[in-house]
Amino acid sequence: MRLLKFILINLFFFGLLKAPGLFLGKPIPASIVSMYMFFIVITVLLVMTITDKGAKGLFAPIAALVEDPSKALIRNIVFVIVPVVAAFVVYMQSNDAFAPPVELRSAHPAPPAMVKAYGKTFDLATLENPYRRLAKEGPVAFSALVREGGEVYFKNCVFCHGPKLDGRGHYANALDPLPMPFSGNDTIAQLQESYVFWRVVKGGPGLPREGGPSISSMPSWEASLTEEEVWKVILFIYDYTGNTPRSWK
Amino acid sequence: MNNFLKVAAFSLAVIGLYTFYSVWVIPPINPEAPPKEAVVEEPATVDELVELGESVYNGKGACSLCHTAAAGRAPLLERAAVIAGQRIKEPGYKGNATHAEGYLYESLVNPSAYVVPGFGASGSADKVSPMPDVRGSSIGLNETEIRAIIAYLQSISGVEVTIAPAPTEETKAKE
Amino acid sequence: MIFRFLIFFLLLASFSHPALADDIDRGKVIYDKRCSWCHGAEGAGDGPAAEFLNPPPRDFTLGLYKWKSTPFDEYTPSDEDFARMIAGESAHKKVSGWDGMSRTSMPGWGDLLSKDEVREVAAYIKSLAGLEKAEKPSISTSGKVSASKESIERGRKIFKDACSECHGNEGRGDAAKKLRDDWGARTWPRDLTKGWSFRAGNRPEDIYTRVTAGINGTQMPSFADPASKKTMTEEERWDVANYAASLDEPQRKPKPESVLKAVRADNSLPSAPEDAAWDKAEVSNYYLFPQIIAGEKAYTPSLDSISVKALYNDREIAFLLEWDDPTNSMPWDDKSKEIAGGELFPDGVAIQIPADIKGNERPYFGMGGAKPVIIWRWQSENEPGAGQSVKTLFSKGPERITVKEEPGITASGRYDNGRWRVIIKAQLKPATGPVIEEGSFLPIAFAAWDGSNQDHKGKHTMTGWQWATLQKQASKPSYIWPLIIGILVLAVEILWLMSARRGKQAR
Amino acid sequence: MALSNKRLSIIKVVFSLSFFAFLLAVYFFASGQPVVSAPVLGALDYPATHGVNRRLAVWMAAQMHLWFAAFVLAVPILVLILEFIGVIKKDKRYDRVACEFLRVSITAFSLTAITGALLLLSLIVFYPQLMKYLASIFGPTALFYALFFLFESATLYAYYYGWGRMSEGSLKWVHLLIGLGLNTAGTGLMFVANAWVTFMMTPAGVDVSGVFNGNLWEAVNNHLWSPMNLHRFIANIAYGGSIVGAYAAYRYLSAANEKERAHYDWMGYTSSLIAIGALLPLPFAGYWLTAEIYSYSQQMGITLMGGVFAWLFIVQAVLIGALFLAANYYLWCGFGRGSYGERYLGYVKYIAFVIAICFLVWFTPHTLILTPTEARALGGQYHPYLGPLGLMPAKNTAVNIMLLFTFLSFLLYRRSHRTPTVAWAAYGKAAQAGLFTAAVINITFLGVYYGYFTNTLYKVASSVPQVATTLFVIVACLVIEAFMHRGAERTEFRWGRMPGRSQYALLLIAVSFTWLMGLMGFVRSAIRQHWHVYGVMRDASAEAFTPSIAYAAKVVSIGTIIFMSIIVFIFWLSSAGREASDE
Repeated sequence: MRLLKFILINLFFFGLLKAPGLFLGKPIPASIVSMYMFFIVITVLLVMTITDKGAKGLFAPIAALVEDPSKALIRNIVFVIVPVVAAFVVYMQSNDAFAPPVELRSAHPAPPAMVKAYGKTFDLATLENPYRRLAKEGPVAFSALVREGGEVYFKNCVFCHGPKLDGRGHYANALDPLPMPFSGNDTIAQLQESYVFWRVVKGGPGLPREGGPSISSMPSWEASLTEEEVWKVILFIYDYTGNTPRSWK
Repeated sequence: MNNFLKVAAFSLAVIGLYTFYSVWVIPPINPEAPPKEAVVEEPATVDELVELGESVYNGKGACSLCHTAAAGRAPLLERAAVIAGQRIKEPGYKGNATHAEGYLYESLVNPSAYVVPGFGASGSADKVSPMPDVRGSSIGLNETEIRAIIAYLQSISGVEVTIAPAPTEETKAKE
Repeated sequence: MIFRFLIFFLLLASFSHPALADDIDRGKVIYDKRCSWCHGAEGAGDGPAAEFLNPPPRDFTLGLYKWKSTPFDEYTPSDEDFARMIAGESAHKKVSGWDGMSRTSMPGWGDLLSKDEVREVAAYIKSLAGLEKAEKPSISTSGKVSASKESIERGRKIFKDACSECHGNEGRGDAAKKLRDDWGARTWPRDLTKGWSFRAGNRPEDIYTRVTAGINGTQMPSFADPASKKTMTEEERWDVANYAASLDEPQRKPKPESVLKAVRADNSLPSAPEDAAWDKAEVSNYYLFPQIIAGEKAYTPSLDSISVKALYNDREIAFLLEWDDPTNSMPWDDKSKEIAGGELFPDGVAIQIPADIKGNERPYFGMGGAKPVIIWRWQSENEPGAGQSVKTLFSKGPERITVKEEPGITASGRYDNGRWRVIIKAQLKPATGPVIEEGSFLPIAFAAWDGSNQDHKGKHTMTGWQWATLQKQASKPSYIWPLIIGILVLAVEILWLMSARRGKQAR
Repeated sequence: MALSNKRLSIIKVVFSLSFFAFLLAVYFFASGQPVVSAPVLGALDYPATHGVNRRLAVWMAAQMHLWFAAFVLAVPILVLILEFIGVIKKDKRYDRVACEFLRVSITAFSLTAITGALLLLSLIVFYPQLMKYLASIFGPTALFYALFFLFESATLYAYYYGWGRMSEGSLKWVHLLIGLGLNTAGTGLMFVANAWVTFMMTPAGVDVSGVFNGNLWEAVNNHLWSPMNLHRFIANIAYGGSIVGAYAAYRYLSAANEKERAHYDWMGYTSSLIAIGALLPLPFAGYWLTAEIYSYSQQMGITLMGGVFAWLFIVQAVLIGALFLAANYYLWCGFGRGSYGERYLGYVKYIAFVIAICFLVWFTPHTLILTPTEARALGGQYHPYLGPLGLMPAKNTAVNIMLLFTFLSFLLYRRSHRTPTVAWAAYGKAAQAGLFTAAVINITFLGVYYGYFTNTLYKVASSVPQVATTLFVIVACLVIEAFMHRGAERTEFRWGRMPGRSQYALLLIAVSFTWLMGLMGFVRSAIRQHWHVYGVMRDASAEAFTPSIAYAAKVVSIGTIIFMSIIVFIFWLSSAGREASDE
């Protein structure tokens, strides 16, 4: 019966991991579920085999299956089913050919040390938003700059990143992956302004390999926005979403 | 022996699992390849030649490592193309260039032809230049890149760029 | 007694809050932060984004609202309508297809604004045109006629008389009429086969409401208006609503992650779109978005989705591209010119694939870059008798395109009742471009041009990279591995059994 | 056994002396080099390898050398500790084990020298320009290296062969002193070698083009030198402990009688305790190392933590999680050694639950692998529930709680054979429980608060107070425990009453540790990317690419198997040698 308990406990956790996908529409990725389950099964196994008694109780039914002559019939059935199931699983895996290749795109890949744009070279380690200091020094001028940044945003970015800055603009659902949201505290809130500057100026084509440059629809804005406009629009996206840029200081 | 086999099998299984995890479970990401020399298209205009020269000067040629005020190990080149015309007339000049452009070419492939006082290799009394031949293995510039550098030097010195984008018969004869 | 008190308090509560000055002031603060970017500081629909949006943002100063549930003779939308328009789906989950103003730049604000805030904003924008509370109640849908075959059949007839003039014979919005709304913007009649693109839902109830109320400021009239030449009875309106709802082709709704599966054809590949061979292939639908990145930008697209099927044999692959286009753009034709209302270009469609296929890597989706792409581009007739054309382009970016000679590529298209159906055939081993292999994944992208909407060259609509694959007929390796694993597991079992037996004997 | 013990020793001495001579030769070769700038290399500056992958060859040689070196440095440290404990506790068992190990260490010592020579040779053959450049700067340190080596060889032999003769009275203390000298020399050796390695990562004392400014100390004491020294020192102790534990586990499994079983059980316990004890401070040394990398070059830091190698830390999390799970399992099984163990068995499932949860949080990646359908359902790369778990504060919190609960397992284990009898025992336990609960709450609060509710600026700020909390609670509980168990009622520890399963936990620890060392060695080297000396001297060879994690994992696995096989061989050799001399 310990074997049954073992299976039930694992099934319980499996159900727990599947629940968000089934009921809330926010699935836990299959890759994560399998990783989690692997360690859950092992942990449960460890806990149940601390004592000899426990280990024996757990494995007794399996051992009996092999050793007890009276269970020969069940054994034969099980011994046929298991290889068939294993083969079937492998078959399903290898024939899963119509799932397009899994794509991995690190959302915040490592930036280059230097960025060349606007005929200058920017050192990303020391680059700062030239207008940021105005937040304290001249709040009136600052909010005017934010407003100007907003105009830049609503003339260039709103189509994809959306009027709510949530990455759900008018044309967003034609894009894959969906445009990056700025709301929430896990995108621009995690980044320095210099990083955002690099992303805006160089766009998808400027991403390093692990950033999946081909999986981004973000254009390079270097040709269509001035340096000042880029800085202003960065001010705006932080201001509108109530985020503050990350700083290393 | 039975125990030994069990232990070995267990250890191999553990190593196998880690390998499986790292190779097949986590996503395969290939790190960026080392920066390769881009296949440069033959420059068609003088401007493209100068542009190529600038990128070689700062990049592949590594000229800017030494020829800066900060490093102080080699003369500054802001007026190199202007000074070149005077250099060939100086007594210390051992090369055989007859005009400024030729002098610049010579400085790149045979730096010891003229050593700017104070910039010689240590112990050589300014007779030997510490600079390598740019065609050598350590830098390895080709003729187009050398001409691009000369064009770039001419452009920053403010003199007329006399190098033609593609090697003309004249320049070929000189070489 | 208690009930009376309750009602009294409820009444008191309801009288105490509508359109209070406080509400308007608070609404203005929210409006300035959230809405003014598109709708303008003064509500005149002239914010910084206004000129780039399609459809343009509403001008509140006129007080004219397109999507309301109140009758044609009631100027003001109901409070409910305002809440819906502003808050979107999150506040009205029951209304299908409603996420903000569906397929426009207006999002649903229900997640950012509370119900009170939505009410305050509504109060403010009403105040911009001096609107009071609507006097007439919303259109009742209680007289619903069920969508029976008969009703739909009746609806079809009514539709032909009253609606096809604009919406086209098949309801694809393709009748040749040039429409403008009261604000001067070009409008296209709704394509009724794309239920998912309806602004305010595509249930018969939603359509009934639309037919009954009309769309203010546009040529879509109220068919309940006795002054109209085309007045319909309530039943007729239900019939036509049922019919319109039945036109929906939900299977054509784009699913962004769908893989284009090319199916192996036994014989030669079909040259006509009606060919039954196409039935074997599954259709994949993709959203089209306008090119707004570089060069001349397409801010007012008229195409929004494309459906693709593919077949292949040993040598060739054939694509069937279908998309709804309200106009057949014939640059020499006067009628076409009149509808276009501007310079007129031929229609077109294109398929883009990478010039080299290397694993998952793809070039930049907009005409490539450092990594080049191959584009097969079809164009409709430019002059009568000139014939349709197809070209192979090799592109390293929008400004670095060369035309390649590629005899293996053929294409032909046909326009019928608002729908283009184009077949493009290409070699699997082309002279220029990648070798397309069975079983591997091919990155693919599409583009479409509506010449009547002044689409030409870089001004067009397109998709991002999608995946296509040549579906293998039967593959041997898929049986080998399961077999090996099965046998291995069996072997382990038998070994185990044997060792257990031996252990027992030893004991 | 064909080789007698004596002849083996002679071979070893000859090996060591020739290695010493080799080092001296390198020194003289190097000291003659003029000071030059780092050359800009072309593909032709690398000699042809005739099909040998130079990168792989040097990698393997270096990795083998590092494993052996770690083993050779670690075992004498362990031996010295054991001998010292034995002297203090007047327990001969420790002495016996210590001596047994030193024997193993002596064979490994010559193998370290051989792999070292192999590494040096392969570097000179395959990367002559790099070695020339390094030698021009570090030439003088080769002399130190040679001297340390000579001293270490001498003390090692004196230590080993003097074991029997110097076992009594004051001579024992002299013997201990020799052991201390041996370890000092060994550690010194490692420090010198670390200077070369760390210079390649964070060069100091040279200008942008690599011209050496003449200050050798500056080059040696570069950014990473001190943290690397500390990190490797601690890791060596843990590593040595784990290898010895695995050895004991194997002997336990194949023990012939109760006495032997008890002996190896005790040995496995003692050494794995040392290993786990050393493992606890290791993350903090790692923090320091990473912080220094960031402070030297943010670019390098981001490459390490956020870029291509982000997944490597997920693999690392899996490995360390496995280590902790195994260590806990070993402790839980150990409840059976004491007669009171039964009463704590019920708690195990809760501890296991917490540790598993922490573990899962720790290896939740920041970038999720999503199928396109999943990506659409989620609307991007971010996951509403898993997203926050991928961030640093969540992982810090998880690690600290995992440490605390591992400590709890240890505490319960200690109580499985004794019951406190002091009057205030109940209050003591309550105080411990209170401390523990407060610590968990505090750590969670810090993680959640700093991680998600403050300015991003302070995100990493939570780690220091969290660590402080953990350490404080561990120390405080141990102090209370010590006082509480004065004069406690004890039952005897029944060594040898462990299930065979538990021994596999020790094996897993050793294997995981070896593998982990290989992996971390890879990443340390890989973040230099295509540089020989970061930012100064570029690698222009055909093999200059940065290997992917998958590639590295395969190399590390093969390396681990080879190394483990050699180790097994050494153990066999030393036991065979002993049997021969016993006869």
